[in-house]
Amino acid sequence: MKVIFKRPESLSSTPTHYCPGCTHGVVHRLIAEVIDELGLRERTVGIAPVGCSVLAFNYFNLDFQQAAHGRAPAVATGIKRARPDLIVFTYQGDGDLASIGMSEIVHAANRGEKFTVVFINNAIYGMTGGQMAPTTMPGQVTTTSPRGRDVNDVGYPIRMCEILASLKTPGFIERVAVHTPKQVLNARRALKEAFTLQRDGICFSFVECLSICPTNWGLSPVQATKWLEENMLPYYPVQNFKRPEIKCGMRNAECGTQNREKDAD
Amino acid sequence: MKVIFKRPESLSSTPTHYCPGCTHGVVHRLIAEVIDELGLRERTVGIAPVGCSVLAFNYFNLDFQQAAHGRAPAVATGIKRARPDLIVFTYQGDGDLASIGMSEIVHAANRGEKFTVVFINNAIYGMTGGQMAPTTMPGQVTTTSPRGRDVNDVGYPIRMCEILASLKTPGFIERVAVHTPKQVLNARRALKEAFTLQRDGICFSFVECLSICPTNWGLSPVQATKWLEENMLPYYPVQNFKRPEIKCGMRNAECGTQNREKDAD
Amino acid sequence: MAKKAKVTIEKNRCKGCELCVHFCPKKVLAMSKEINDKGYFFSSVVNQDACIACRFCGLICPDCAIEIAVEEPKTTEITNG
Amino acid sequence: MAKKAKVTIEKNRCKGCELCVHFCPKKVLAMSKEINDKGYFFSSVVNQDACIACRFCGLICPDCAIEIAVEEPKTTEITNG
Amino acid sequence: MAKVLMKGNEAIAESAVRAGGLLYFGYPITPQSEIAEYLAHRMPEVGGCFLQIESEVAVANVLYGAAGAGARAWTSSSSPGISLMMEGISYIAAAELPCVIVNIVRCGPGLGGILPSQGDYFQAVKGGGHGDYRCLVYAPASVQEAVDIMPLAFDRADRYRNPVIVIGDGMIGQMMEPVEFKEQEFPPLPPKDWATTGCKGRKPNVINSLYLDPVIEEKLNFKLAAKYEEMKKQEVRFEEFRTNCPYQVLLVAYGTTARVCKTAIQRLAEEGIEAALLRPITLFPFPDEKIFELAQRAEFILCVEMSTGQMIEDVRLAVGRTKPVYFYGRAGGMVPSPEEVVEAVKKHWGRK
Amino acid sequence: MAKVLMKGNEAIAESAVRAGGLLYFGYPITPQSEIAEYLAHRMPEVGGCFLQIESEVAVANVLYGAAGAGARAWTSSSSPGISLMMEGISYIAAAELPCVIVNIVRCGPGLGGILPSQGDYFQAVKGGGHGDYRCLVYAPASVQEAVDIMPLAFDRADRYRNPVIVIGDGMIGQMMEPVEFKEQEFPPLPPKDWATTGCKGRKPNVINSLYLDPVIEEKLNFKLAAKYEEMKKQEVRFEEFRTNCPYQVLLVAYGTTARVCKTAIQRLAEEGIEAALLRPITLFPFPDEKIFELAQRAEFILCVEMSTGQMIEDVRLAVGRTKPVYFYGRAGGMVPSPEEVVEAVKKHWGRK
Amino acid sequence: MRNAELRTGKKMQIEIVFAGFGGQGVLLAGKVLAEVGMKLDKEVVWLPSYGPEMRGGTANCTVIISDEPIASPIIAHPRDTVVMNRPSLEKFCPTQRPGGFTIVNTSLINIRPERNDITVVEVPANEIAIEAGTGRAANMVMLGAYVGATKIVPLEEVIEQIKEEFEDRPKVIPVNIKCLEQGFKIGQQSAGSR
Amino acid sequence: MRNAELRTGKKMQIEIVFAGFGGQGVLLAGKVLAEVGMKLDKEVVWLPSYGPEMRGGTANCTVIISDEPIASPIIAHPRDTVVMNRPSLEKFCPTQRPGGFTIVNTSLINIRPERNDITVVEVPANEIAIEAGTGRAANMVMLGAYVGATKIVPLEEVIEQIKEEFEDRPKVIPVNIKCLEQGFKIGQQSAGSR
Ligand SMILES: Cc1ncc(C[n+]2csc(CCOP(=O)(O)OP(=O)(O)O)c2C)c(N)n1
Ligand SMILES: Cc1ncc(C[n+]2csc(CCOP(=O)(O)OP(=O)(O)O)c2C)c(N)n1
Ligand code: SF4
Ligand code: SF4
Ligand code: SF4
Ligand code: SF4
Ligand code: SF4
Ligand code: SF4
Ligand SMILES: [Mg+2]
Ligand SMILES: [Mg+2]
Repeated sequence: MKVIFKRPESLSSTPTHYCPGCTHGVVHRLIAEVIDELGLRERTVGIAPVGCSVLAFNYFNLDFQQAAHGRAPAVATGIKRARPDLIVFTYQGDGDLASIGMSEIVHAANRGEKFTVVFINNAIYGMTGGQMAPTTMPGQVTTTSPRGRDVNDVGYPIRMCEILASLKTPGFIERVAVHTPKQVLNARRALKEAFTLQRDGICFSFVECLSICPTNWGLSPVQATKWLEENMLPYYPVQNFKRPEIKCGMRNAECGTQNREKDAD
Repeated sequence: MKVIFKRPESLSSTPTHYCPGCTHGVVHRLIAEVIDELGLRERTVGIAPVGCSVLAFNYFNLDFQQAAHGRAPAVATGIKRARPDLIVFTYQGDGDLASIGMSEIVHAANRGEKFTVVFINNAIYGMTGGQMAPTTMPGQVTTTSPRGRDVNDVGYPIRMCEILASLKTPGFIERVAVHTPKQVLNARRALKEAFTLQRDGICFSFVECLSICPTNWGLSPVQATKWLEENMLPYYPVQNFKRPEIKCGMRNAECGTQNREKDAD
Repeated sequence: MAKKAKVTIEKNRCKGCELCVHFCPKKVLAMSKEINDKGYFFSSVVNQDACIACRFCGLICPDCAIEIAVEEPKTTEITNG
Repeated sequence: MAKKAKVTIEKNRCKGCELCVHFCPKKVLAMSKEINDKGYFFSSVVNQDACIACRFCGLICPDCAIEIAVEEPKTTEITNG
Repeated sequence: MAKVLMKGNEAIAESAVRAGGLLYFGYPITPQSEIAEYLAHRMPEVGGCFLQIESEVAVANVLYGAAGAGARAWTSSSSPGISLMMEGISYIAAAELPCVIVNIVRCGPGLGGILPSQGDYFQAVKGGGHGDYRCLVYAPASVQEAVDIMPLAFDRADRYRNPVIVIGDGMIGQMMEPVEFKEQEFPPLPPKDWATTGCKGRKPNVINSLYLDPVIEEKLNFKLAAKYEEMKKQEVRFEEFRTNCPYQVLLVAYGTTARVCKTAIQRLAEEGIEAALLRPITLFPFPDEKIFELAQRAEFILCVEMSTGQMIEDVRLAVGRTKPVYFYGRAGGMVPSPEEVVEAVKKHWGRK
Repeated sequence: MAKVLMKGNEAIAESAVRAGGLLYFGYPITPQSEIAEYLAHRMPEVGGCFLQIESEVAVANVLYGAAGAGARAWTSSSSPGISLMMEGISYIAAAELPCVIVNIVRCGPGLGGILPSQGDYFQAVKGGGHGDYRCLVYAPASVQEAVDIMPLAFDRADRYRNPVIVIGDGMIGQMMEPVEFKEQEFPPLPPKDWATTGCKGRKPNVINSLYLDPVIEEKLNFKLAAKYEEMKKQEVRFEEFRTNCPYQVLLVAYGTTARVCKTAIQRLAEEGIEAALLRPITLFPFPDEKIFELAQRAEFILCVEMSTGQMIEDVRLAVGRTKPVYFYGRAGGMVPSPEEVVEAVKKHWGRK
Repeated sequence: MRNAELRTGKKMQIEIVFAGFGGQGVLLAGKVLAEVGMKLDKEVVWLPSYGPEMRGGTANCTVIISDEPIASPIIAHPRDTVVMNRPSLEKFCPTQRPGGFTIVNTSLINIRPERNDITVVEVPANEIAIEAGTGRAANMVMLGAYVGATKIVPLEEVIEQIKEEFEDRPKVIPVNIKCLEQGFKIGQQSAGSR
Repeated sequence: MRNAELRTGKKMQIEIVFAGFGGQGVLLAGKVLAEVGMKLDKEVVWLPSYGPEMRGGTANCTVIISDEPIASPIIAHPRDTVVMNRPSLEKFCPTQRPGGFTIVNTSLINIRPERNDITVVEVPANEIAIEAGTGRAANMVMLGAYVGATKIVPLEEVIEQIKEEFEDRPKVIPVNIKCLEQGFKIGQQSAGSR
């Protein structure tokens, strides 16, 4: 028999500390698969955030740096400017990237730094025990919004893709979800496009992954996937917001639309 | 004879330290006129940035706080949350607001903090001697971009109005210019709308003023107004980007479109 | 679609999140009544023959506990998929 | 428009930026040949009668050095404008 | 009022609310997030303001604004978050604004760990920000003491127009102990006529720390220095333990570490070694005269910290070279046990 | 090579480039913006990288990334900007990454002023960030010395895998003095086999400062502490002035303040008062043993600073209570004149 | 007499670690015991594990009950443990001091401590709780068993405390008390049967 | 003999403040003097005013030329001043030590120092420069006048330095030298005529 699905090489065999059903694990695997497929493992450096995925360096079989809370894009800038030949990606939660790290992500994107950002939007601060994030949904109850997020007091959820897409500097900006197998396939395609664009030195790339946090949402993993579907998808449309002019499909048959079909079968 | 134009009461008589022709002085006067006209002087608190206008507290006849570089929106949040009855405005340069202060302005706007931001975009770091700002034009020579801003290395100029307009939280977002008398009149109208919306407790308001820095642009004031016209206006469209649903014109005859006509005569 | 497929679940990697069971279109998987070394009720294969090798279980498993094999190999392109 | 207008420039507030001169539609203003206490060549009124009280000079002056008066008063709305 | 079993973080929050600390701005961080979580639900009940801010950098500046507008504003965080406030705290001190900053210390440097530590002593006491400034620093050793200190912290902040830091390790924040909220009386405070509340009927007020004229800036620096000298005269607090009986060993420790030392002293007594403890309650101003005085009656001093040695510098400064000062420290979240302290004392005891 | 007249900031930049400091990241701030401006034009010539970053908070983390990738990265800023780097510097020290940080100090606290000051001594020397860490700190007294120190700073940063701070007041940065760039030789450095350069043919490298297991975190803390002890043994630098002849007064001062003291010592000699100077070149490690030794030959010590008194604590620590230690300080951008120092010495001279 | 074994010598101090999955209510069980201790005028400290450990889905807390002021709230070697899942048993049992008690939830733990210097009490907590009406009260079964085995505090006091804890959800009080008592019996017996 | 007045006693140290509007080239004039001093093996320091002062449009620098290592580069009381606009005269003249020189640009300054303990040299710098070909070289007229009045360094050295400064713009060299020499004459005369 031929194995058609197994742990990718860029993932270490260490079991994760994530809660049951936590989609951090899914996105980890997708990134590893893409790096394997593009043959980039030996020249890739990942950057772990401060958040539940702070220990990501234990789970990937890659060189890694652990960054201060929200500063991963600054760290990535340092690595990429020092060694443009390396493939660099940050892995950041929504508290990390959209709250404390707002300035770093906006400016890195605007400079067009040629690294890839994987943004895990689970609408909550997971690691610290379920406080409100900038991405928390209106009315959503968290430990710091016990009466539900009041948009009149703290405003509406921040949509990073929409903000970054408003910049003139070219880039690849897409939002995906990882709560169903079909969405996972689409997420994988987007991640592959992002890393391919980096490999070809074309532009900054950003993939937002709508994720679940069963523990802090107080739901079972299966319920959580439903909650995401019903509450997050309408507000956070899953779509591509921006692609560089230089159609990368032209330079590389693997990515772009052609690719989408391939992966879909 | 009847005096139809004179120094507003909200402006002190202290001569400014600004260079000849610097439009900081123009915007100072417009703000003071609007505050006088709305009768808000005795309950207004201004916030001076770090930048050439760091000494603004000497030039206004108002309570003032001087904020750390880029943090004026955070300071304003503190004042407004402590004393919602006060009228609060920040006065910030483009280095202050669009570079180091990116996180503070985006989050204050997203929370819908009910204060007014006056943003002076002169495409340069004036006070520190003409370094590149995030708003510096492509190819523009500054002391830290001696060969001209290279968009392939540091990206394109940041457009704050466009970024803030991408947020869902309601707000008033408009870009104006102050390099000709006609533009000055329009700027005054926008500022009045912004302060009126704050007075009525409706929303966050943001007015970007395209300004000149003859000293660091290396031009005479008159040449500088031409440079702004030719280089900045095409990239930084002068327009309103966002108005709150609640038409403030309804609640207050002085602001909104009607007003535009009034001031125009 | 694959004639014959084999799905293997690494019992002690499983955290019992039930996502694979939920998304399996063919009810090939079910949660066991016992617990594994981690103390979780783990997922197990209860209807191997029904499997169509759609990989949904593997795609959604957050803990890489699932491996899937088929009789006739597909193209490498899909291997890593 | 105002029949008669009077424009006064506070000599020692002027920094000689020439913006008022540049934007005056009626060539009412010109830069003087002497310098003021600050050492600037200041703006001065050279053709008062031509003034149409359009306020352009005042609006553009960064240093509030200009005051404008007219014979018949306008509505308060415009007074502060 | 009867005792209640309360978590340190929540007790601190409740005590602050009762002391009128009705404006709280913060950003979550272990091991103190319960402070924010408690206030998120409590502030609306008392008409106060709880607001989660986007970052600690911003928090410090929100405090600046609120304090400048005359409010009793405060925040809490833990080590890395406090580091991000350094510029802001320097501004607050320079503009002479009152506020309270609670630091539930975790171990560092860097991201470190979330377990208890006393590694932020220097930062709190010497001023981690730029320029000549000091914060008044309180270090409670129990949940009850933390509760008692909060009202004092707010009073002193207003009285001196200076930031006050309350520093506790992760245990103070996380553990539950029985506490009682006692009413505290303070002499009346001067009106905040310097606050920016709108210039109705007076000259404009300005909150500022920029002085381009060196003569004026120097005046400010000397004024601040004089204020800190005044604190040294008025605000020193400490606890003495067994100093009334004769002793050969003087232990110096603060916070929970001091609790460990007390048990150790009892054990030592059982073994015939007489030791006493001086526990600084204020880290700045530091009880240096008291320590010098007590040191003279001892054969040597042992400073015990959950760090690789920070407060020991101030102990050495106090003692001069008049007596040997030794150090015992654990780090990284390890808490010294009474046994270890006993051993450490014996080691040097052997020496003499 | 002939002497050239060069501005301190530009000379520092040029010297860093020659030392291989080819990655510079910074944010403008007076009085050191000329460093960035010089490099903006110079780096492309030498194939280096100059990049203006959005804030000092980001700068510290860009340094972390670049240093972690094995580069010789550095930055420069001034007081408030350095305060914003505190979290980042703590991370850099914890992850044991080499980098050089130049602080051209202006006066604080807060926004303060842009004139020269020595008010950031504590922040640089005690570690302004959270947790147990130290930076190696050099304090040049002239443009020439600043030029000579830059290559040394890069070498030591790599050797110890630790952040190195070069601290100078606004004058060092702004004034022009004649300088000469001399070649310096250093023993070979170990390869940076810990850097994240891609895991080709080896196990993955990880740059990290998080250790949830207290046992491991404590090991790191003790390892760092041992490194700092090693620095104390190996890296202490200072200049002695007139200590070879007998003296009754020992002056201690660093940076430009020490230059003022030298002139003062000459004046004092004219008036028959014999004084000597010890100028610390490294602020950490501090030349405490040397100061103790020299202090024993003096009747009293006078510490002169452009602050309200910071280094004096380390001087007191060194001298203990063996001799009186007095202080003379100016602040806010005021620079002590030789006359003032002479007067200050005479005042205490009278006392004895 | 067990107190003889105690670390603090003359005076008595007992440290207990309650551990299990998040959601099993170990923190609450520990808190109830601490509250009772306080009301009996003992010195008490309750210290939860905090931080990323929670991410494994496990939780635990240490309760200290003492006659004298409590020094370090962080206990390397507790006397007793109450373990509700296997990882907890594996993690904490080896750290116990000799002579302590270990309450094991046999419903979820298929191994036993490999020590003979501690008293092991086996409790099928989940079964009992489910029988009594709700699996969610298994923590009370464990608490009851611990109190029954150690007699550290009177059962009545614990019952009172449970009433207080669930004030706002009165209907769950009976089942929790029932579970507590069931556990108490088992604890009494197996401790007695030594 | 003037040196007798000097602050440092035996050895000679002279401090000069060059001040005027930004754009008048006072920083350059000072730098040229400092360069010459260096080449004559003197100790030299050049310190510009830095920071927001520039925002008023004014600029100034202090040049110190000394036989001994220079202590504080910040000078409260310079011996000499070269002032090119009125604000500069008002700001710096009062700070001078008695016995110093003050070079006044009469083209832009309509007042005179109210002191009789300093040597005042009046130079219509702008007129002379414009005559010579460009108003932008007024700073060289002032420098020349200063050197002529004080003899602090030989004229030839300054000329050499100017050639070096303008290496890359050779065609401006002659006019700058011309202005320097014109100023030098005036300086010589009025200093002599005392
Ligand atoms: C400077 C600083 N502030 C705060 C924290 C505490 N902290 C750790 S993780 C985190 C938020 C994590 O939330 P998110 O980024 O959404 O990641 P998730 O855990 O949800 O995956 C916070 C606030 C910190 N470690 N450092
Ligand atoms: C933390 C910090 N970083 C840097 C500076 C130095 N600085 C002062 S003003 C300024 C930029 C001013 O530019 P801008 O905001 O555009 O205002 P402008 O002067 O152009 O009006 C900078 C970088 C500072 N004071 N504080
Ligand atoms: S807390 Fe949420 S985000 Fe963190 S590991 Fe658990 S489920 Fe995942
Ligand atoms: S430098 Fe530019 S912004 Fe600053 S005062 Fe002068 S002209 Fe205005
Ligand atoms: S491969 Fe598809 S059918 Fe087979 S078990 Fe997995 S999900 Fe079910
Ligand atoms: S998805 Fe994975 S972890 Fe979840 S139940 Fe299935 S096998 Fe177990
Ligand atoms: S605009 Fe004002 S400052 Fe400028 S020249 Fe006219 S009067 Fe003078
Ligand atoms: S009011 Fe109009 S016309 Fe009159 S001087 Fe001013 S600009 Fe000229
Ligand atoms: Mg999150
Ligand atoms: Mg600007």
